[in-house]
Amino acid sequence: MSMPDKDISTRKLSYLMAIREAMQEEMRRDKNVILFGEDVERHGGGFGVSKELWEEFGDQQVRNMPISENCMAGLALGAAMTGCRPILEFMFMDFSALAIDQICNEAAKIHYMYGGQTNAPIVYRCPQGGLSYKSAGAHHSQSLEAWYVHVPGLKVVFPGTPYDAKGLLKAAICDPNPVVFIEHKALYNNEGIVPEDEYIIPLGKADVKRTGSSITVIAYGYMLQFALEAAEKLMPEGIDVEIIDPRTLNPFDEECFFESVRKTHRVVLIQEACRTGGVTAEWGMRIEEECFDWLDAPIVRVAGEDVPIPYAQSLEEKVWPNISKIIAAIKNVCYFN
Amino acid sequence: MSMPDKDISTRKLSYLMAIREAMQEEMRRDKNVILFGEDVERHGGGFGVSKELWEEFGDQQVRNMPISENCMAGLALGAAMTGCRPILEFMFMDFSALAIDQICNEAAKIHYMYGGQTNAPIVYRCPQGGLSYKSAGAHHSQSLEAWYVHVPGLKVVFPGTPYDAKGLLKAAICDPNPVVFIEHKALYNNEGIVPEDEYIIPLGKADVKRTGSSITVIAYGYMLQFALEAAEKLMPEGIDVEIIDPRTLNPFDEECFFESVRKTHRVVLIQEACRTGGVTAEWGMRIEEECFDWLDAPIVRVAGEDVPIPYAQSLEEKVWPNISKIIAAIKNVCYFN
Amino acid sequence: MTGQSIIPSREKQLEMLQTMLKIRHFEMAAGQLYKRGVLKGGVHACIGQEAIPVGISAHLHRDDYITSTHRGHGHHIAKGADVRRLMAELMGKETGYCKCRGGSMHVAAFDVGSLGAYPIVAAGVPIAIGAAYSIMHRGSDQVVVAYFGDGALGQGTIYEAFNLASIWRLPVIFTCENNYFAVSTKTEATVALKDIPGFAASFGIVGKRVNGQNVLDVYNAAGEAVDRARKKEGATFLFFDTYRFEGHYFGEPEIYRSREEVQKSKDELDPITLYIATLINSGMISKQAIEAMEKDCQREIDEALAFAQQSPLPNPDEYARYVYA
Amino acid sequence: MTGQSIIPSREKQLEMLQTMLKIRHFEMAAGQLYKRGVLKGGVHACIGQEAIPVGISAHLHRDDYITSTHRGHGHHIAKGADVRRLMAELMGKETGYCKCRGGSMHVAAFDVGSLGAYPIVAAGVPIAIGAAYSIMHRGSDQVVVAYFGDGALGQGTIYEAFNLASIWRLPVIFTCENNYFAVSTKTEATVALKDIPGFAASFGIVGKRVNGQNVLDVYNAAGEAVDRARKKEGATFLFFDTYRFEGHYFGEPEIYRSREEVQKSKDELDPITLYIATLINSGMISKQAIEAMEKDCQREIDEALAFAQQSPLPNPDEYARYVYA
Ligand SMILES: Cc1ncc(C[n+]2csc(CCOP(=O)(O)OP(=O)(O)O)c2C)c(N)n1
Ligand SMILES: Cc1ncc(C[n+]2csc(CCOP(=O)(O)OP(=O)(O)O)c2C)c(N)n1
Ligand SMILES: [Mg+2]
Ligand SMILES: [Mg+2]
Repeated sequence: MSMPDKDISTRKLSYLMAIREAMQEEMRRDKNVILFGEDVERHGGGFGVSKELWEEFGDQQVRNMPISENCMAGLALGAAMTGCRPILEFMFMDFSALAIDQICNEAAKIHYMYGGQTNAPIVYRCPQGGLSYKSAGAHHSQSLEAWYVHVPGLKVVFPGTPYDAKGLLKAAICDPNPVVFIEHKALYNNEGIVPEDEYIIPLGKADVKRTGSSITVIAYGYMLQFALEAAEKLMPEGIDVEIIDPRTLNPFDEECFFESVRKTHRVVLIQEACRTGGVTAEWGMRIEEECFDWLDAPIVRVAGEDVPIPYAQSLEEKVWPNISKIIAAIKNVCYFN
Repeated sequence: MSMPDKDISTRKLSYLMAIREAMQEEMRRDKNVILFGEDVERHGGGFGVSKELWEEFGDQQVRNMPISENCMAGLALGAAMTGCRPILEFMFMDFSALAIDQICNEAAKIHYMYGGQTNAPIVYRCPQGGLSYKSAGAHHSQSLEAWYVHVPGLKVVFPGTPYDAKGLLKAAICDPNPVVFIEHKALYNNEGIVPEDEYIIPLGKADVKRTGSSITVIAYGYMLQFALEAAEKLMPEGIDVEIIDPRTLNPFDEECFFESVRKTHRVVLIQEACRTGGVTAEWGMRIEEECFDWLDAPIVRVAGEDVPIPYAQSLEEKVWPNISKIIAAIKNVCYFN
Repeated sequence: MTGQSIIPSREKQLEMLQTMLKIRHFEMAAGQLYKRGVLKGGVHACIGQEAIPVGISAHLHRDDYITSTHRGHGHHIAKGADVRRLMAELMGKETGYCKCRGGSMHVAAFDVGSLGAYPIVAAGVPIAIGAAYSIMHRGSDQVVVAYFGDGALGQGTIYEAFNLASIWRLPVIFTCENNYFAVSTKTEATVALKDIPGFAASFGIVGKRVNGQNVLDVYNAAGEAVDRARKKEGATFLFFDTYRFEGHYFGEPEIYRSREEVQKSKDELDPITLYIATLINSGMISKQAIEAMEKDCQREIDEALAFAQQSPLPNPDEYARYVYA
Repeated sequence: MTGQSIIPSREKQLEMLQTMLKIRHFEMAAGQLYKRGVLKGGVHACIGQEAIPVGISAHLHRDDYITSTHRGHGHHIAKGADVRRLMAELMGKETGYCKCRGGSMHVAAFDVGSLGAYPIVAAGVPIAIGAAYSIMHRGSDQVVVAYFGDGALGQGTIYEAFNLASIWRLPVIFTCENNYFAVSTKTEATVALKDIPGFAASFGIVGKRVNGQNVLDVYNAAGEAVDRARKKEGATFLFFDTYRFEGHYFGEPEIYRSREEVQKSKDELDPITLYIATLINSGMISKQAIEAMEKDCQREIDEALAFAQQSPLPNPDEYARYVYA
């Protein structure tokens, strides 16, 4: 499969359609790829992502589940160990909490625990996050990637563009390991170039979304949009931002981070999730450990506040990172000496 | 309640007995303090911690549960909102995964979600970890504090000594918030001074377990023992280690960290949990953000390897931090320039 | 009193009708707000299902507890919650029950015994068990009603709760509102449980399947169950057949059922229409009195809307208030 | 063939006895190793419960699946697992089934259809459902046996699995080994479910309570259930009454039952003693032949011990091998 050049293609697709197309291609290729989830059949799952797939693939490959998240995850594992390649949709990432035992204690560990006798090719599709997906409240807006990044044996992927969403999901479905595949709800309608030619994006590879010389900004998921906008706004000030999208959160492409930092000497990390214990802390520490001598300023994080997500929009807006918080952080770091 | 001086008292108690005594005192003081858990009655729970409590307090305050972790956590929440102060024992921390929805999505959030109408005074007692608790394998040896530290609304406590265990547990039981109280299985038999006079240790306060001038080592849980031993071994080399035990992991006492780092300029952080996404990353980043100009060397972490915990002792030993890894890290940091 | 049907007093009956109407008007007002873009997020109306919480709450005291779901407005209004503070909550105002940190899916009204709405399906049920435990512990004679939908029967935690309620004879009424759908999924396609009394009996509790569109049937079944709980004679599992007239949430496309099916249900199964007919037939109330009642309800909801509209937004700088108690 | 009892062939019967003996000797050897301090960690013996997996496995093909529990050695041996590799696993040797990364609580033998032991109570059950799903998907005629203990009936995920198995008519045999205790807790104190057939029927599956100490009863009940699964006629819930003669794990203090109770059970309920008596009474085997059989078993276990002892320890530098496939 050759890698088509997204800069040559002109086809635009939404993030949602890109995800659907990835599933569709893989389900056509392999009838053992089966989508399980609540309302995934005609309704297309929580957000319509799988619409039309049931019509094409039928019950054999698209299966409505009862509201039994833990059993669904266990079912996926049993099926995965015996020849299927399940994709699970959790209607909201928040509900994966009900299945975390099967995901983290079982699926993540079975290849190791059983000494390589088996493996678990499962993709857990997890729509998460808030922002332009408004007023969903404390149980439908969280960003929980950090839980899963802390579990050896799992891979964690989080695309920020339609192009990445498609290529990474195809890689995730083909991966022999369990993959937590995070989708940002507020990105579903975002459009971007997605070539018609088939391609995959290997897991574990970051992407430099913007090259720059002044500072390294690492951003993922919905935050990527903010970072790109902030970068444009900072150009006139002479701040030339390099933006790295790790895309895979575990294993993450630390070499790519280090290379950029050795060039820019300054770092801002952005996460939507609440600050304490988020994944950017890990990245920050890795950079600090490896690039201590190259750093001209403290590494600064822009992150969600340490609160449950409130319902009222006026409160909600205070909780998440936004462009002005990001600009302020970048400036602080750039003007530090 | 005045704070008795532990250096004057001579009574020795094991970590296990200190925990039991804390429960006992609080259960005597308030009959609404109720211990729930599997086999907590005559058997004393998974490790005998609550032995004799059922004999003293009866079914009213000590209750065997079915193996229903999620329901147990929900039960505790409903009881806590209506006048009880439940203590739950998860037989192993690993099984708290089954209840993480009730702990993190419900209990942690209800005070906020319901705008202060209610609160959840619950203590989740979670025996965790490995080390001298040998060959328990992938499902009975994990260190999962990072999951809970990432959840606003929860407090997370992890004592490393009998003295701290008693004082912190009493504070946790009296706290109006849900508290994840972690106990290290391999510490249960460790003895230490525990004064007979009643005392509590406020949550959120770190303790300088050893003062020193060369380097700040932050260590908690079982790792504290290793850090203290390493410090003794390094004295002859002229390395004078300051050891801080945060004791409460969320909220953590960052001021105490900063103060020490501004004095020593060098930092090693130690965690038993697997490295990626562990709590020391958060502490490292906070220090880096606040004390950048005071740091003379990169902050280095000593951590568990990113693997499920293997069964065979010969493999297990490779996975956890040990004294020689810690000594090596401290030397590296001290000799860095 | 098992099996015998009790006719509530006229006063009680009119009160029940009034509450059903109040819920209906509240939900319709919320629907309007949603259409006008004032409400964002998921708002799940209980239109068509009003008889259930009303028939149950007719037996409940103010200090009895309920746990509710994503479809919880009716549970709260029936329990006596202040519609002004409910409306303010939906509209994101500081005067809302939850100071607008909760919203429609997390309403709660601790002043009238609601321990809150839990939109994570079935999550409220073990919490209800905990409240029931605390009742036993305190030796009070309160009872707990745990509301959940048919879809919640997929969640294992429900069975964990049945088990505990049976073992400890907890004063709880498990209240399943079977509206035949979980979002787009026909419950019969994903939930195997059919014989409710048989199932409950195998767990050592009492189970009963009841017509949830007839508020008097609800009233009678709930009366027995509440009585049993109050006397500490154990838990009951009530399974009410009902129908939701709106989409799963306002704005939901409803591809899974025909307009005809919905219209037919509205025509034949509207618990309010049915009840009004019964009341008029039995001569308990006149058409005019009903119209007056409707006006009263409308006025109350209008007042609630006005209250909510005039209420202040929260202070954004207080976003971190109430994280810790 | 429901209800009719089938007498297995003499060959089958002797094979069953042999397997029961092999399990018993394996567990006794493990107990010795534990006493000598060779084994650390939790080792949960199934002594007293051997008839269950043996009577079931008599109907299973090599490619049928099982999911097992913390008390899983017997399940594996009955399914045909190599006792040498099992013993090596317990002893932390590289030749173990799981390359000693799993241990006693995580044994697995994929070569004979074991999908592994899941010591998180009930965690194996949804996994079994998944294997059953994949059988349906592939259109094979395999079946799945999901083993769990009575304590596992506290876990909601079990009911989620019953539900799915019923809805999708999955080829699974839910196998509860009721040894009346979960660690120190009498199951009757924490598990309400009593009427197994009634419960199962309310879920649309077949349930049966069976004497687990009589291998022929087990054999017959399992035969029907396996048959039902193989013909895609749905799931069965078999509830076997049994007794564990050892503590919950080796070294467990057993404060919750008297020595007399245990001794009485050993005297009256030993499935091997009982079966030997039956076989001798029916003239199928002589005492001498049994002694020879025991010797064979002992020899096999001794060989397994020797194999394990002589096997190399894992290379410590490979501790990170098998984290990712
Ligand atoms: C654990 C969990 N899984 C999925 C969802 C998404 N969801 C919200 S409501 C709902 C359907 C609930 O159906 P039912 O219990 O019958 O209640 P109804 O909406 O019909 O009142 C689902 C799947 C959720 N909120 N929680
Ligand atoms: C989810 C979970 N909770 C608690 C435990 C601790 N534990 C291990 S075995 C056991 C008792 C299991 O009883 P049962 O299912 O009857 O099996 P038995 O040991 O009697 O064979 C318990 C509570 C566990 N392993 N997993
Ligand atoms: Mg429903
Ligand atoms: Mg048992």
